[in-house]
Amino acid sequence: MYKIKLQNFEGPLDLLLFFIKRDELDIYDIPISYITEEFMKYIELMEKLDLEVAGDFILMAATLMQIKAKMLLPKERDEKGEEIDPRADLIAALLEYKRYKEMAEELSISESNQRKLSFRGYYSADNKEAPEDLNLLLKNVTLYDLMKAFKAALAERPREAVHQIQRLNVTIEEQIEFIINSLDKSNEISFIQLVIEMREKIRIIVTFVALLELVKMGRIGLKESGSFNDFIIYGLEENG
Amino acid sequence: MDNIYISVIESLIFSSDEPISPSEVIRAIQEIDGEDISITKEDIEKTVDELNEKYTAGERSFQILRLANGFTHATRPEYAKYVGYLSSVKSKRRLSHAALETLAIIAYKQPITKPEIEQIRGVNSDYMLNTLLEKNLVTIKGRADTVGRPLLYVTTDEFLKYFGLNKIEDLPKPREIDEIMQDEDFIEQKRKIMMNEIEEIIENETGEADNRGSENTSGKDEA
Amino acid sequence: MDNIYISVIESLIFSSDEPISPSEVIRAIQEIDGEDISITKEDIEKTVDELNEKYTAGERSFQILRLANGFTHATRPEYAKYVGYLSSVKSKRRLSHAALETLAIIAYKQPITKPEIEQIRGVNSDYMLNTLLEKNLVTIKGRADTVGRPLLYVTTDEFLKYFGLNKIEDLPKPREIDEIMQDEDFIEQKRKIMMNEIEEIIENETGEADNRGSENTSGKDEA
Repeated sequence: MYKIKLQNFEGPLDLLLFFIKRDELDIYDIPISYITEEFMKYIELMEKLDLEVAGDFILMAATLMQIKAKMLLPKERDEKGEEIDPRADLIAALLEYKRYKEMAEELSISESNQRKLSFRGYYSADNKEAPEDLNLLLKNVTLYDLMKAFKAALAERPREAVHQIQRLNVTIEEQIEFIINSLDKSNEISFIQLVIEMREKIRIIVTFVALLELVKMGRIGLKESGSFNDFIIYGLEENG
Repeated sequence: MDNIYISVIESLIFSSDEPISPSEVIRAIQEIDGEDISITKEDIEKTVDELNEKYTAGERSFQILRLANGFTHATRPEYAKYVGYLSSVKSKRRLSHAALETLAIIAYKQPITKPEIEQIRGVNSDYMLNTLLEKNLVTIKGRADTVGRPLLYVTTDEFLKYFGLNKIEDLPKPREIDEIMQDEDFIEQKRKIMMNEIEEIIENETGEADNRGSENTSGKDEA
Repeated sequence: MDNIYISVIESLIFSSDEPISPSEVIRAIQEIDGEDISITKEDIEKTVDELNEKYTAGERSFQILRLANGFTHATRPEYAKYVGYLSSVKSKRRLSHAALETLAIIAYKQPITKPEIEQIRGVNSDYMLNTLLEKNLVTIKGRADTVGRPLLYVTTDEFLKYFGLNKIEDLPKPREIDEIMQDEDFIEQKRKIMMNEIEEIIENETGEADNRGSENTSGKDEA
């Protein structure tokens, strides 16, 4: 048996390209019997060694033998009446594959070049002025302010007699969503504005609790408004 | 010391993962250019001063700081608000792992309630849900018919857009993920071992005792 | 734009741990100094050029690169061996040939499905896709409208950064089939591979712990 040095071929196309290059074959006029023979030797070797031959290789072996058989028959002709080379598809596949194999080399060169560069390694010493954070905001507005505003809101809401006791389907979660949606339209809203339309006390209370929840989560900030009895809620999203 | 090393020292400080000590700088230089390169800690100190002077003269926005454990570049304090803004934007933008996990659960299980999400994740998920709501990646769509009628969460159109999907059915199927994610490492390993064995056998058969012997075939050549 | 922003722009690029886009730079400035600050992408581009000129004049060991649709500071290649020594311990493996090949196909044909990749490579590519997904060099983006609606793969910003590209259009064009045809002996190809290997050998000798092992391109040539 003549010596072939086995490589880690990426697949059957890679193996075929290897034969073509090694034996200086014309890729456009592949001697199909010869290359099939080489290919089969490789596969037989693997089988002889009780090694599992990958399906991709078996498929290629079948394809090669099919082409080889077709080469012996009268050539088929296309619509224009021109002979169809049974190897055409294989050649096209080899060229296409080769094209990307070359690009892989280009990429490999870029990879080498890029590995010569280093990016900045240590960023922790950079001075960062924290953008207004929660603690900072709460300096301006105390819980007392919050309570005061809340009380005022209750006092100012349109008074309507509620005769019936009814169960209200209002949850903190819903009110969180309501607040967030209100903030979506305008990044700032005053508390009075937020609750002005609410008729039921319980809804305002739940909204208030939802506000506290959002403050706790750091999703909104509160700040003073012009009025003593109101305050401004604003979103802490990245661009408001 | 010749100041041919000024740029080398700068590049070492610039690219070091952590503040770099004078002795590490010296070691790197001597390792590359030879032990006989004479360079002292004082040389490094002086070079750093020189670099900082150049930075000041050239109005660079950064300088080299001396921290307890070495030298490092840092932007000057006067740019702190810009730097701070940038870092806060970035930290907010990155979908944290927890948020992503929550999002994945919602995407694949929608419509889903918070208790169900929390059962899967094993942790309270209020914050994550709110983050996702805020980013408009999920939204609330009605309520479940179960006790307490919890809210149902679904993904949004924004979610689809973000992930380049036309519709929610386009999400990669768990089966497809398995297919890609299967551990084929061992197959690859096996293939390499196999190739080596084949080669050995051939080489023995052809009776050629070349100097490669039992070494393997694969590009160790360059070592 | 007054060039009072030159230092601010420099500090933003310097402090960003990933390439920062011109629009991010503008937003940071406007967020801090007011929406009415008039500053365009062209201004940023010009400022970066100006900074790089200053770096060259001042013999800085680093420069600003245009990478992955943004700007980032990086050391000049001439300091590779020194900074390489520093990072040799954690030096990452190079990509295998199979990975590069798969990446090349995805990069040029994106968005592309797995069956299409496999058709070109002629082999099952699950493992490679998994590797590339894990390394964040490619990602999934939606599905093709073809039968079976297979997932579509695209390259990431990390891909651009890894290969030193600013945008995907910066990739060298693949040769036309005709050209490959005329180039029967693939001389050019061989030369490139060789150059690359020589560089690597040099790289290795200069102390980079390159444990790339079996996956390189060499060795395929010798029979």
